[in-house]
Amino acid sequence: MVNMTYVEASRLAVREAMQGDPTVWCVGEDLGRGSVFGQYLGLQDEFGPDRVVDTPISEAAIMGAAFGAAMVGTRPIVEMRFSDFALCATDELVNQIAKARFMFGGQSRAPMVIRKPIGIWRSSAAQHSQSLESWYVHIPGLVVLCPATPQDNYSMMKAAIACDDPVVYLEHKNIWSMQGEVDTTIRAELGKASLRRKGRDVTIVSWSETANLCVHAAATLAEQGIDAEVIDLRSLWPWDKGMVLDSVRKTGRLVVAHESVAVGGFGGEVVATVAEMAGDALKGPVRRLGAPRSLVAYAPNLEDKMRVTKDMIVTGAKETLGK
Amino acid sequence: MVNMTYVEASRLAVREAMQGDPTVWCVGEDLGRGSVFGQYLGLQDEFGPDRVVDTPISEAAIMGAAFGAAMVGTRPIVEMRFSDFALCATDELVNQIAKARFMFGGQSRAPMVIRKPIGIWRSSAAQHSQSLESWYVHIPGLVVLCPATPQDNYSMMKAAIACDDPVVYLEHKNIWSMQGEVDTTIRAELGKASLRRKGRDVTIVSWSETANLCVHAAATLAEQGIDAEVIDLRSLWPWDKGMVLDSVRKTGRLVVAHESVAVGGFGGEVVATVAEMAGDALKGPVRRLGAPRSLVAYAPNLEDKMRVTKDMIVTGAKETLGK
Amino acid sequence: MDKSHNTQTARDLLVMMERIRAFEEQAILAAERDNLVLGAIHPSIGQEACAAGIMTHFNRDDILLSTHRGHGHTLAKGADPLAMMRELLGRTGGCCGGKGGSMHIADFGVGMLGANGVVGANITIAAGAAHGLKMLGKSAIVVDIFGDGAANRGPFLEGINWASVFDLPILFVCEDNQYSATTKTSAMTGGPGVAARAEALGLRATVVDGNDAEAVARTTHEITTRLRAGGGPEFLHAITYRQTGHTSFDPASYRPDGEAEKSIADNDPIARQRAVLGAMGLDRAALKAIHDMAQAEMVQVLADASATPFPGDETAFTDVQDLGSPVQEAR
Amino acid sequence: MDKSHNTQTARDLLVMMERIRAFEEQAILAAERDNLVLGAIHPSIGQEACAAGIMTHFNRDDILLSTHRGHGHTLAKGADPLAMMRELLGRTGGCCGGKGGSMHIADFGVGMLGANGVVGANITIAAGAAHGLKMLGKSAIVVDIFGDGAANRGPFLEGINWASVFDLPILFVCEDNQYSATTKTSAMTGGPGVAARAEALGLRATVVDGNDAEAVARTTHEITTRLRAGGGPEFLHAITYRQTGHTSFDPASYRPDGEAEKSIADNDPIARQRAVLGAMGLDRAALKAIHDMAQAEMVQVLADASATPFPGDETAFTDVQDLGSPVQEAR
Ligand SMILES: Cc1ncc(C[n+]2csc(CCOP(=O)(O)OP(=O)(O)O)c2C)c(N)n1
Ligand SMILES: Cc1ncc(C[n+]2csc(CCOP(=O)(O)OP(=O)(O)O)c2C)c(N)n1
Ligand SMILES: [Mg+2]
Ligand SMILES: [Mg+2]
Repeated sequence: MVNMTYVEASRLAVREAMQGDPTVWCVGEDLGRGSVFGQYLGLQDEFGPDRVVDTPISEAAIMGAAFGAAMVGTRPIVEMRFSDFALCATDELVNQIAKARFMFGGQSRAPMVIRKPIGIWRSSAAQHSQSLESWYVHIPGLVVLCPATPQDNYSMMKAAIACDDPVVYLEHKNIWSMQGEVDTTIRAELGKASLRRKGRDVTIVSWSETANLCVHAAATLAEQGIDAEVIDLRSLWPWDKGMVLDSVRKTGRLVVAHESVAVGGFGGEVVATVAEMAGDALKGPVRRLGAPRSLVAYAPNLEDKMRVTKDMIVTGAKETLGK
Repeated sequence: MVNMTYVEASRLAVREAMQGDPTVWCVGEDLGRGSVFGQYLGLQDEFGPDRVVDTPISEAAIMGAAFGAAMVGTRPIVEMRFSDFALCATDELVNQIAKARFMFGGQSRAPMVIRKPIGIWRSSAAQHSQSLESWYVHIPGLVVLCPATPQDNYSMMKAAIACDDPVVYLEHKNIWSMQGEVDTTIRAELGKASLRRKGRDVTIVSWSETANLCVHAAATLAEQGIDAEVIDLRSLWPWDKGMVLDSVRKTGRLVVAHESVAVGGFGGEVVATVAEMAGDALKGPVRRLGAPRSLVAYAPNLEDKMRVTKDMIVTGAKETLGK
Repeated sequence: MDKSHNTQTARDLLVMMERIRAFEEQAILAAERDNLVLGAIHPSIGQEACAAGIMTHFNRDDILLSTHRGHGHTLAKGADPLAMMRELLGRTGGCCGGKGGSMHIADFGVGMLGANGVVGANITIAAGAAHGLKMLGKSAIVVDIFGDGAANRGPFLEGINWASVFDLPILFVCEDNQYSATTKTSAMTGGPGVAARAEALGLRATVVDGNDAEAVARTTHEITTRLRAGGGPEFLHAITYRQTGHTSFDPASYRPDGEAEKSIADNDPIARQRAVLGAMGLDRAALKAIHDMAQAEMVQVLADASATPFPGDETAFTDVQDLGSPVQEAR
Repeated sequence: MDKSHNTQTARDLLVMMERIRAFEEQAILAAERDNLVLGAIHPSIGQEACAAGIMTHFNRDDILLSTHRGHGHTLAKGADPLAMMRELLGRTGGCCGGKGGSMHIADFGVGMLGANGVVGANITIAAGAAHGLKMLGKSAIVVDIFGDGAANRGPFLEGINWASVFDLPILFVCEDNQYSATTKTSAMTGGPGVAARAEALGLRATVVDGNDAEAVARTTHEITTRLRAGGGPEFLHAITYRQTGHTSFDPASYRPDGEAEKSIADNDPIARQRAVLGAMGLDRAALKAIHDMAQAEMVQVLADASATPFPGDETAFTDVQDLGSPVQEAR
């Protein structure tokens, strides 16, 4: 067990993967300087500029070229800097990378990790704050991961690099410096949720930074005598329907909370799945928490209005219990 | 009342709008030849090449330039040919057009209609068959429309052109030749659903081509003594929650059916909303029908495996009734 | 080079062109006469000299990426025409198992990493393939062929700049048939032309008569020699003409009167190559034999392909992904 | 031009440059000393000659689009520095109501249609603004300023080709400060340079010393004269230097030792313009007065901006859209 930050955890995972497999490499803008948040600090020194590749500001080419290199036998880790800029490479990701294996009848593979830091972070405004995980879940061919802790950011990054599918890997910008114990022997099984807290009264489903808020909310709820179960999905595709359904069958209550816009968010998928498959187990109204369908503004007070807060989660949980 | 096809209906709407407002214009590839499906036939002859503008194969520029022209006071109708190619202009649509009004504090407007023909159509394979309506619903700033009939394709196109918001306008490629009566005096109120069939037993919610299938399914259900209510949302943002909730409160049963991939589709939003707001009215399991999370193949039998069929809708409705 | 060598090469070029044309003629028949090809096909009739000439100098382990108009390139790279025709018909045994169709034809076994339904998209992907090969220390080289219309898409700049910056072993070919679907490309393309664009991105660029198979092959040979010797990325602008409509369904009535007829009469690459071989001494009978052999091959290919069943329904859900595949989900 | 005219122009250029620098110095203080600017700001210190020189020849009803490093351009286009500073501080009365911040600064009232947080994105949008103006029969012209890094993004090709094909009244300026964030742009840019790229897309291209305000203004005047006379789109490559880090937080330790120091010492555009005015006869006191006036103005601007309240919470949900706005939804 080592104590490290969220950013250090995925950096270590990348480093170990690169040490273990010479075909693993990183590609993106300013990687030699560590990229925007230090995710690659020191890696170019260790592995050289041919394996930690600085690129032009060409998101379409970064994504497309990494895909081409993947098809001939390398395993690229693609850095998009802010998930927002990845939109400049949407054709490459959605029409090419996600579809190639199927379209070519299984001839090609795209073992790639596509890193897109997400989330609201310090007055960055509408073009640097998006979380579009639900988009990628909707695209067959893609795996979608949202680690929320240093441990998961280590283990899941390792598993993502080892995976032969294209993986959209969404780190949250607001928790780079989050500290935690990391056991480097733990191997993530992608698609399995993390039970962050066991409880009997209400099931709270979440992922990414919001999952951490839910753990805090559960502590507050406990003080009020409500025993919440907190499930951090961490993998949105595939996602751990089993754990969620079992939990709801136990508690009969459901709150889903995420940072991204509620309308069309993955929270809808979770609620709809529960309604379809365990609707009869529900003993109270469900609550879905996400951002209003507005944009993230620059001014801090306006930015705050787009956030799902601990208090909102507490209130939501109580509402499912009719309290 | 005039009998016309789906493609003629929107063409007429565009034509009348261009006759009525000299700032309305069309921009895209091969428009002078009518575009891929004849949506613009004759318009360049009538309005000249400066208002029906043929462009280079530059989706990003088509979208971006149309936006620039909108900001200085014109009202562009943007043709993306296949919705799939619109992914080449995702930054322009999502980061720029959808966000500008808010980001600039209300200084700018983007009165644009962005046409993206969607859907499975005649062995076109994975890169020419997508329906990504749920993506756009998730993006604040955008209006999302999915007309399913000639009448709606006339009235809604008219309303879309008149609207000052950027409108993502999704016509279905498979129904261009669908015939129907069109009353050109009907004005669409965007956001209001269309009650395609009144019924008491089960609520079927749908849009685009699948809504037409639902009407047929309802006829079959009627023969079996099941009285289905069919709601064609036609506008996905804003969407007519009121009509859906009222209907479910009446029938207690819900089926949502759409062509796009079920996982992460807008069907999840509908089901989740009902679960949140009228969960207690549900008297049976809900059913959500959409494509499996796979890709549209070229071979016709494989392509068919991705379709939601009339039979599936019938079966789904019966399941909600425990039959 | 001695004369016999020249004749053999020239003959090979003609054979390949005849085969490509025969393949596409059969494909068009399959589409229009037989209703067996359900999706769109984009014939390269009139452009065969590019495919034949270029691929002469690429080996099986070299990499090719192409476009929606890629039958010729694929065949010339060494793909099996029966597997290709089955793909066009969406049948089992098609090179993509019937899942891709004409627009997504690919044969990884011969280094053909895919046509593409998105104009220009392969430019960055091809640059990346070259990047990967270089990284892995492989000696193979890459060729990416795209149309004149693709030069107006962003990936043209990003992909070619990428190859330039990373000094990759790749040849970009603009196979310029002068049309982008129904539009004359020149009207939509600013500046002196695509070669100038490539030069401005740092590539050596060559212009060639794309209907002269000999010239295309010769020029490609010079370029690939430099590429294999470690030279940087290059660009070839091959000027040709699309004798058919954009798709097999397109009557192409937008073309100026007589334009196509004139090109077919005076500038058909197969006729020109026949003349080359005629000048080298091949008689009409020999030329006819080449033509007939190609025809017979592809008639048989279509017959065999049509006799093949459609893929098993279960393949609609295979090869999507490992994790969370639709097959797993259905369990 | 007579001497008095020259002096007045030269003085105006210096005044504008001093104001831009003073504005940004105050903004940096606000960010670093006072913690009042919460998001990133990208100073254009060292690049003021471009903003001042170019904007001299654009009128209020002409259109400007800029980048994340756009304070100078915006101020020079005529925006109110207090509204700008309020925007940087996210306050009410900011030119975007505090919703955009530095990276999205815009003032439609003076024809400034926005900075942009996405590198290169404004190139197509600006082309479209010019397209729209032309369509509406307006006589206004457009200028779009972007950095050297933007020349490697697809929209560079698509937007400039668009302007070329539709022959639009627009000047594209690559304000080349030699860096893309922490990377030396030349290492990532193939070929002879951005001007060659623009020429290959059909634009007339001019290269200018971007730290020579007089030269920038003169060259821009020549270009805008042609544009206003109906000439086609043009390109200006203005070579300058970013004296600060990429953002105000960036120590820029990746630069070669002494590079910045040397540019600051020998090639500061304000010092150079002071020398021009000195040669024209302005004495030190006069120059100091210009400097002090700019400083005083911007110190006051920061003071006033900091005293302004944050926007009302309800504005978090306004100006999203008319149909289905969050305000409607909340009802
Ligand atoms: C990004 C994108 N835009 C538009 C299309 C539709 N489209 C298919 S082929 C074609 C013309 C392409 O012209 P060119 O690149 O010259 O190739 P050619 O068809 O002449 O071989 C167009 C516009 C597409 N497939 N992809
Ligand atoms: C599409 C996109 N990719 C990456 C970034 C991150 N980024 C912001 S500024 C910048 C450097 C831009 O360099 P240049 O265009 O030369 O402008 P400068 O900052 O030097 O003014 C980068 C990479 C971005 N904002 N947008
Ligand atoms: Mg062409
Ligand atoms: Mg720069």
